[in-house]
Amino acid sequence: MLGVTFISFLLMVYFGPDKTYELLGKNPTEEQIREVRHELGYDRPFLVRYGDYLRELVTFDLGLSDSNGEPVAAILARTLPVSLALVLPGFVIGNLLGLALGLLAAWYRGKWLDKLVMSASVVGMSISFIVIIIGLQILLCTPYGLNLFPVRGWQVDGPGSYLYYVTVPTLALVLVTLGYNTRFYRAVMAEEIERDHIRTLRAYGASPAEQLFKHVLKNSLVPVLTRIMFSIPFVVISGSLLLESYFGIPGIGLVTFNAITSGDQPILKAVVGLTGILFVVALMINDMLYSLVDPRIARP
Amino acid sequence: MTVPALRVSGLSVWIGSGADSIQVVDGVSFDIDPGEATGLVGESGCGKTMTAMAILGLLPSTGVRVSCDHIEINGRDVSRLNTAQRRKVLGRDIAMIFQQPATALDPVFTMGQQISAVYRRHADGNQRRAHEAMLASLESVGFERPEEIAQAYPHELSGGMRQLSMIAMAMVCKPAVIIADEPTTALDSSTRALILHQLQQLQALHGTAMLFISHDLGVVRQSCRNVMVMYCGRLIEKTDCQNLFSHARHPYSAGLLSCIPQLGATRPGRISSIPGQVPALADLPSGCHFAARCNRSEPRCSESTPVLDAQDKKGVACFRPL
Amino acid sequence: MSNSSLQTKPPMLELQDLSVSFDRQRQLAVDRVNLSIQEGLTLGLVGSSGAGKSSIARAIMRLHDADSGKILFRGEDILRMDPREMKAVRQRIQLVFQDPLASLSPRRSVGQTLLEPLQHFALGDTLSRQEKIRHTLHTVGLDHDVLRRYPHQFSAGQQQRIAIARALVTDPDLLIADEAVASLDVSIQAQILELILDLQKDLGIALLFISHDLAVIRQIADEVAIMYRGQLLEQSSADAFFSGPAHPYSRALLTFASSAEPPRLPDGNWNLEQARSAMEVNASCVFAHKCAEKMPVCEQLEPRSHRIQYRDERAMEPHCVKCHLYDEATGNEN
Amino acid sequence: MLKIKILLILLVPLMAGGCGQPPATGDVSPAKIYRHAMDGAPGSLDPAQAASIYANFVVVNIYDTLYRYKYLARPYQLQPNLAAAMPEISEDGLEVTIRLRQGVHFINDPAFEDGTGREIKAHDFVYSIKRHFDPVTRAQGAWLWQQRIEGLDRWKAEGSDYDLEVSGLRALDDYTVQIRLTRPFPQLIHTLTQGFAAIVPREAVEKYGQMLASHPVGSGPFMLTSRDSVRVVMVRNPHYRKEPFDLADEGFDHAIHEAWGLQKLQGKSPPFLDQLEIEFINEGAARWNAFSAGEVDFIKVPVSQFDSILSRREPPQLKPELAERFHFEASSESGFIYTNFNMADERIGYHPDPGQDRRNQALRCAMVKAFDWTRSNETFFYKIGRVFPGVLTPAVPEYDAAGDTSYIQRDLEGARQLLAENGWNEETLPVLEYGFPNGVTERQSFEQFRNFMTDAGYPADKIRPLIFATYGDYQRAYSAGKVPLINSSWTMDYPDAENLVQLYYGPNASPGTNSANYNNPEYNRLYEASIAMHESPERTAIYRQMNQLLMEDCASITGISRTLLFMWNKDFAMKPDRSFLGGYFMRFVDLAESLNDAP
Amino acid sequence: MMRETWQRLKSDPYGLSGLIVVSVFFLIASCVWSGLLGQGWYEVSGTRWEGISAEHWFGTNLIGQDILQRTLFGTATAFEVGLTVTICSTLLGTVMGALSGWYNHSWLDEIILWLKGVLDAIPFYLFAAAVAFALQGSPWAMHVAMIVTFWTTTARIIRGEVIRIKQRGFIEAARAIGLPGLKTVFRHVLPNTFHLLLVQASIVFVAAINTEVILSFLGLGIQDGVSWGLMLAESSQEVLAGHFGNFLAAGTALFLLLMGFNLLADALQDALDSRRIVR
Repeated sequence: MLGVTFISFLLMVYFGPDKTYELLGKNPTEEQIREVRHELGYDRPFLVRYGDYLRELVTFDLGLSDSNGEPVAAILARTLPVSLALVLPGFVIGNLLGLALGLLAAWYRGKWLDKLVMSASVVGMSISFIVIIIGLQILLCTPYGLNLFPVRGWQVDGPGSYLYYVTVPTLALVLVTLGYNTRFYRAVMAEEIERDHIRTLRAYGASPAEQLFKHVLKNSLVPVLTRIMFSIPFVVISGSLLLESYFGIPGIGLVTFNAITSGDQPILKAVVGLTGILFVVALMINDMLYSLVDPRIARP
Repeated sequence: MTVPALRVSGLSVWIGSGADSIQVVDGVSFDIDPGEATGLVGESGCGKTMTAMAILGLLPSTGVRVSCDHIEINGRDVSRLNTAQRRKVLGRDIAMIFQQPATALDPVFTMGQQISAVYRRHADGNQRRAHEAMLASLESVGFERPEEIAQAYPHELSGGMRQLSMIAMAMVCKPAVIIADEPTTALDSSTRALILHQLQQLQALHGTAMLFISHDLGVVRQSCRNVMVMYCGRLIEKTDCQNLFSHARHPYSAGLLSCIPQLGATRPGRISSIPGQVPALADLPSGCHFAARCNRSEPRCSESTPVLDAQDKKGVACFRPL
Repeated sequence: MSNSSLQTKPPMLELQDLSVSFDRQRQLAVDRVNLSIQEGLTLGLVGSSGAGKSSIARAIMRLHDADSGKILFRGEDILRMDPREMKAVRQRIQLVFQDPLASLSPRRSVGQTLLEPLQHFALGDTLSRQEKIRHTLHTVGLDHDVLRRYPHQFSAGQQQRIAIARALVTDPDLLIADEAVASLDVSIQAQILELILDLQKDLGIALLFISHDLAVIRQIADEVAIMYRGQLLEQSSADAFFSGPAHPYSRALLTFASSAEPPRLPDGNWNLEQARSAMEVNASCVFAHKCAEKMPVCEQLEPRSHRIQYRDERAMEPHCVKCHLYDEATGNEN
Repeated sequence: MLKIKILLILLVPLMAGGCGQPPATGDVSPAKIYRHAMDGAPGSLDPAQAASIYANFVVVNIYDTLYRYKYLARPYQLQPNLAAAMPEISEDGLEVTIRLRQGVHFINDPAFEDGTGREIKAHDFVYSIKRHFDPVTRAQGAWLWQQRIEGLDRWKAEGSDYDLEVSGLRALDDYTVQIRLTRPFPQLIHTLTQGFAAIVPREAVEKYGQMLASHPVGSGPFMLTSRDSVRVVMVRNPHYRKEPFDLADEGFDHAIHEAWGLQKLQGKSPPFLDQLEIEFINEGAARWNAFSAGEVDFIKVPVSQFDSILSRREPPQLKPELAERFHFEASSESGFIYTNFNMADERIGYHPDPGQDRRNQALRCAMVKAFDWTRSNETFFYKIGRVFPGVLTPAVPEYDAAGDTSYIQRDLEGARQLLAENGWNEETLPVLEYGFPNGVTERQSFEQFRNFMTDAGYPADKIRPLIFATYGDYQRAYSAGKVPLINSSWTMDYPDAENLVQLYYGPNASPGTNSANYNNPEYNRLYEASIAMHESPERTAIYRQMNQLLMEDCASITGISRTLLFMWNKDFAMKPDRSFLGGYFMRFVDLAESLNDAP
Repeated sequence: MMRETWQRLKSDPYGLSGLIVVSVFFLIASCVWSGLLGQGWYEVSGTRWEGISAEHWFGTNLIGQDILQRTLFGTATAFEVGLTVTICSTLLGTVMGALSGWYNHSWLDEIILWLKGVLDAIPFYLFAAAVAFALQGSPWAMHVAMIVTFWTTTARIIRGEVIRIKQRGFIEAARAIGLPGLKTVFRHVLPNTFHLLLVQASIVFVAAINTEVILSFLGLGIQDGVSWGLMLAESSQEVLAGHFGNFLAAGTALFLLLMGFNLLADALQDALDSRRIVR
């Protein structure tokens, strides 16, 4: 955690973008430049700034955005729910569908169904996120395609409008993750299915459903949970970054994107800190889930 | 004449498909009577485990081909059953004990859960009765505190205890036949003795027929009355243990016996070994597979195949037996 | 061959009060063990898994640090050697492992595998190295056409021959075979045992043969040492041991090993549950919790290792037992 | 296989959701909602930081300024807004007295004593201007007044104590402001129309501090209700002062404005809308799609769409099927796009060695000749941008429509010849970096620029991109003189050519607006001479002379003024306006006649 | 060893087609590097948004550059980025993974693990942006960002494998003759990770190309030149106006190359599977 903040601080803040000139009026004097730099805190020593950053993170007093003067905490509070609402369906569907397909392919491994699913997942893996987003937009949101959904925006005031705005981003997210998820889950499941204790089950007449849903699934929960837990921080921030900047959705990704392109350091600092925290939390929850799922960890 | 508990006839297994397929089990036939323990002995790769897996129908459906005349359990042919029907047989009428109890048990369920699941699947869905049956079974294999074992996860038990639990699992439905595949190979000599002892007692108690697979003639001698010797996918000799040790008839059996180091007060002389190597399964010589290594072979040994009488308890597949 | 005649010579390898502990938990894997191996002879080290047999082998090769004690190779303490001296000793002592496939580097051909020790110890020049490899392969019964092939292309028996060839290529004085035949089928086991016996006869190397199988030990060893939970319980000449094992544990082991039918459980507490709970009991004799002939003193006092005196003609041979039964001071009921 | 997969996945949510419908908006609700699309997002909403067009746009609708421009009159004419009348200016032009309207209140806000907005007084204006000189404010508008208002700079130097009076900026009484200038500043009233000069209550600043930026407290026609990265929503200020709309006074022209339905506004008091939503859609294509899908009522049409909406170019005319549904206006921006040479860079600009200095000038002029304005106009502006020589854009009266256009004519031969004559060849030509902030269009501009230069024989690998992650970093780099070729654009702060010619005034060199670091004593002298002058033929002559100097020195490849096309839904009666930074008043936007009268 | 792999690869139709696709693209890239193809990527040779014609097979873009030329040049960019990132990150990952696996539980291992954890915890695009800021204007900023983040996966795989291999008998055998640690690692450990490295490298390659596209799209990518990501970024401004040239050309090329690599990676994984070799 300290490392995360340190490295990102070093790169992003100390060597990071300089907002001075964007905050200056026209024809500024040297004195005004100094004033702005001072106001932004650029003129303080590295360690002091880093210390301040840590203090801000710990006290959750994240300051105000350099761009629009809004409190960063308020920005986060406003945008995080949007991002969650945006990526959650895709994330859940992508993982569930991947899990289901992976299980299916693993059970029928070597058969045509497996080959079909795996080929499809290779195809899925080979399409760039960007291409998917643009392609889906053309297909679904424009007169060149079906023109069913909005090109951009996020004016959600009920389930109907939520579906209206969330469908295309969700599809994009599902499409881009499904290939990878299916593959991963298939590999995990296939390995699990080949384990000796599944053979034992078969030798004792357990039905495929019992084998798969009781034993294979429970045994593979550890890698599955790990993957899911650790992808959360990234889906929320990295995944939403592209989606939101492309679909103009006011979530944390767009805010981050704008912060990157305008050099809004307080926001960048907060986002990095936030993912660091998310990561650590994911780590902790993960460990907790492990011990719930795997008795070898709970009762060594 | 009693109906044999397990009757296998004409069992063959091929790995691979088409012209490249390799025959790993070649026309294996035998009977095991109720209460009888029969050892299946052979070196690694000779097809012992394949035979067991084929009997249970556990071989994968792709890449492996199985054919047999029939496999009867208590006179009922199970080889033609569909998957669902076969599931009912597995664990209830015929159960298997595996070589590696550490991996053969599901690490995330307690022993109790795993054993009672078998009971509930086959005998009685009632949770309480299954629990009782499970405890009884654990007790019957010699655990003094079965509740403790029932609540333990496999990793919390020692290797011997896991194998005993596995035996308890096999016995919980009191099947007619048990197939034990190298059940003691990974264990200490003391644990091995204990497990063989328990296995024998249980078998005697319930009148269970047992197919005991091992590469160790000593172990087979300790736990079985009859023995079958396998070489390159074929049964080459069937006899009772006493007889084999005192008077092995197939040259391979004899060679195998002579390889076993002997204990004794005086240091034994040179051990003898069988010359040559086991041929690769992909590249078996015609006729008797052992002919090339046999010091008694004659031309007809590599031309035609000596056969073993299918369902007899004793016999030898050799033109010039000892 | 009379063992007694060699008795006066100093041993080739001698362990003095050697203790080795596992990495993490400071539990002793080897507990104050004294052993010696004579030039040209075979010591069979017996014990169940976890008895500390392999730890001794690893400690000798300095693959694992010893806690205390000495390992004297021809009088020099291996544990106190600098790297240069150690390199010289390593050339003289070679190891053969249990799993032949695992002990051969899968991506290196047989030729490369055999060449490596020669290169490492800078033995001979390029030409003589090839000659040496060819010769060694011949010794273990392999043709030199195997040189370009890779380990997985061989059968288990051949792999073990390659592993032995690798050990022999430096002309060692001591070969440590750690369960070298345990994973092999009996027929192959017999071949390898035969090979080892022949080699020993032809090359006159000493052998530390580690095994859990008493029958194999009977076949190959001149002397026998029995280990249990890190301690050496009994050591004697093979003939003396097999005609009259002294320690209760040794006797139990022999009972297990005999292929009598039906399987017979020796006297003593061999119940698995007991064994598990007994791990925590801190008896003074490591074997006390299973011992059929346990006496009150066994729980209180650690037995000394001492010589048994026989009345018969083999009285001159040393036969050491670590058991109160044979200790006149403590176990005088017998 | 892919198809099947896509289909499958498509079907699931479609069936589950029964297909989403656009959310019901405006037309069923009785409230008058107008949705405006903007091509960028404002940063801070603090008037002192309203430096961008976007921020200014929002700020002037939330706050009040003393003056504004007439809604309809073009060219622009000033009009009192919060001021009661046009200012009284002394003979020497140094003393400006402004009277404020009485009875105008701030909106209700907890910042005020009892939560209700108090009346705006003259000292509020004084305070608001002073704020720009308080470093804590991070103001961006101070440059408009610094060195110009008597005592203000000293006030800052002395620590920005609001209780200290500034001699040049005083409230004579509650409704009278007096400004004393250090030198004549004819553009002063223009500056007072800008968001920078909006009136901010001291209570709110003290209560909210920097958070005023997201929590504006003004007296304008609208009040902010919400904002995020993609939109702001404002509602009508119910207490907005009554000020009936006077068609004639605002410059109504039947010929143009009648078709837009503006005559209906006569006599009514703005604001007319209940709710004002502004969407920020940077992406031109997305903006257009949102507009054509009816998600917004107004857009600045992206250039990529010009093709598909216009039936002719000169003058631009909407295709008939669109004209049925939308109003349309084409106007030329007052600012322009240009590429400066960094004259402080010895590779390309001034050089101590007179010979090299001359050769550098020849190189610049050759590059100017190599630049193909026609092509650039065609590529990026659909050929309807207005190319002009120098710095005087077509939007200002000083522009000489009949002037010499050779400066903007491509002359490849001439360029090559100039290069050859001055000893420039593939070896001797310097490596030049062309700076731009990250962006697709910026990159395309660069690649086109490089092509123009290679056409004249400049080696492609000697013109290199210098890309900056943020605009601020780009500004920092060229302000530090690290970029020899500076691609830039200028938006006028107020419609007076002074705002253009100051771009090349020597003392305004980096980090000032003179990013070319052009420093011609003659030019400087002319500028200083014109400083006190109002728009007049004399001043025009001087400006044209300055323009000529600039072209002779080839300090910049310039320039083009974009033609902005606005389209809006016929449901609304309005007049679009966005040619310079100051002022765009949404208060006059109303539903069209037909809709308004519907029950 | 290699021959067996090649045999297996040859008999796998998917793998073979993957290899062919990748080879064709590599050939194109080589031609671009040697100046035979795609040299006109920056030239304005047409008018804006020309359709498909004999002169411009894929049409032209906004400023009239030939999209085919740019697609071809983009191939070279993809390989340039892919190869640089793959080679550097694989080397770095191998060294770090080998060190931390070999000196398992040592402080070195701890430091490397910590570093990996830290790098994994920073969202990638933010990290890339940060590197872009820190290396302001450097054409290598994107490469550095990718290398610095991608090595962790390789290192994790190698570390696990090294720890696993370390317990194998032949390492013990090497140590028993006193072979020095580094020599053992290079001679006995790393060759046995080769199959994993090859597969991982192809996966990194795919990730690198994919990421280049996204970073270029976000504007954090390559500086001078053209890449498929830049073309897609351009296309994002055009497709809604009905100009699909850039999108189709870059999207298809990208898809084909990634597909080829994915198929190849799969086939390699099968062909190099050590379990199958042992069997």
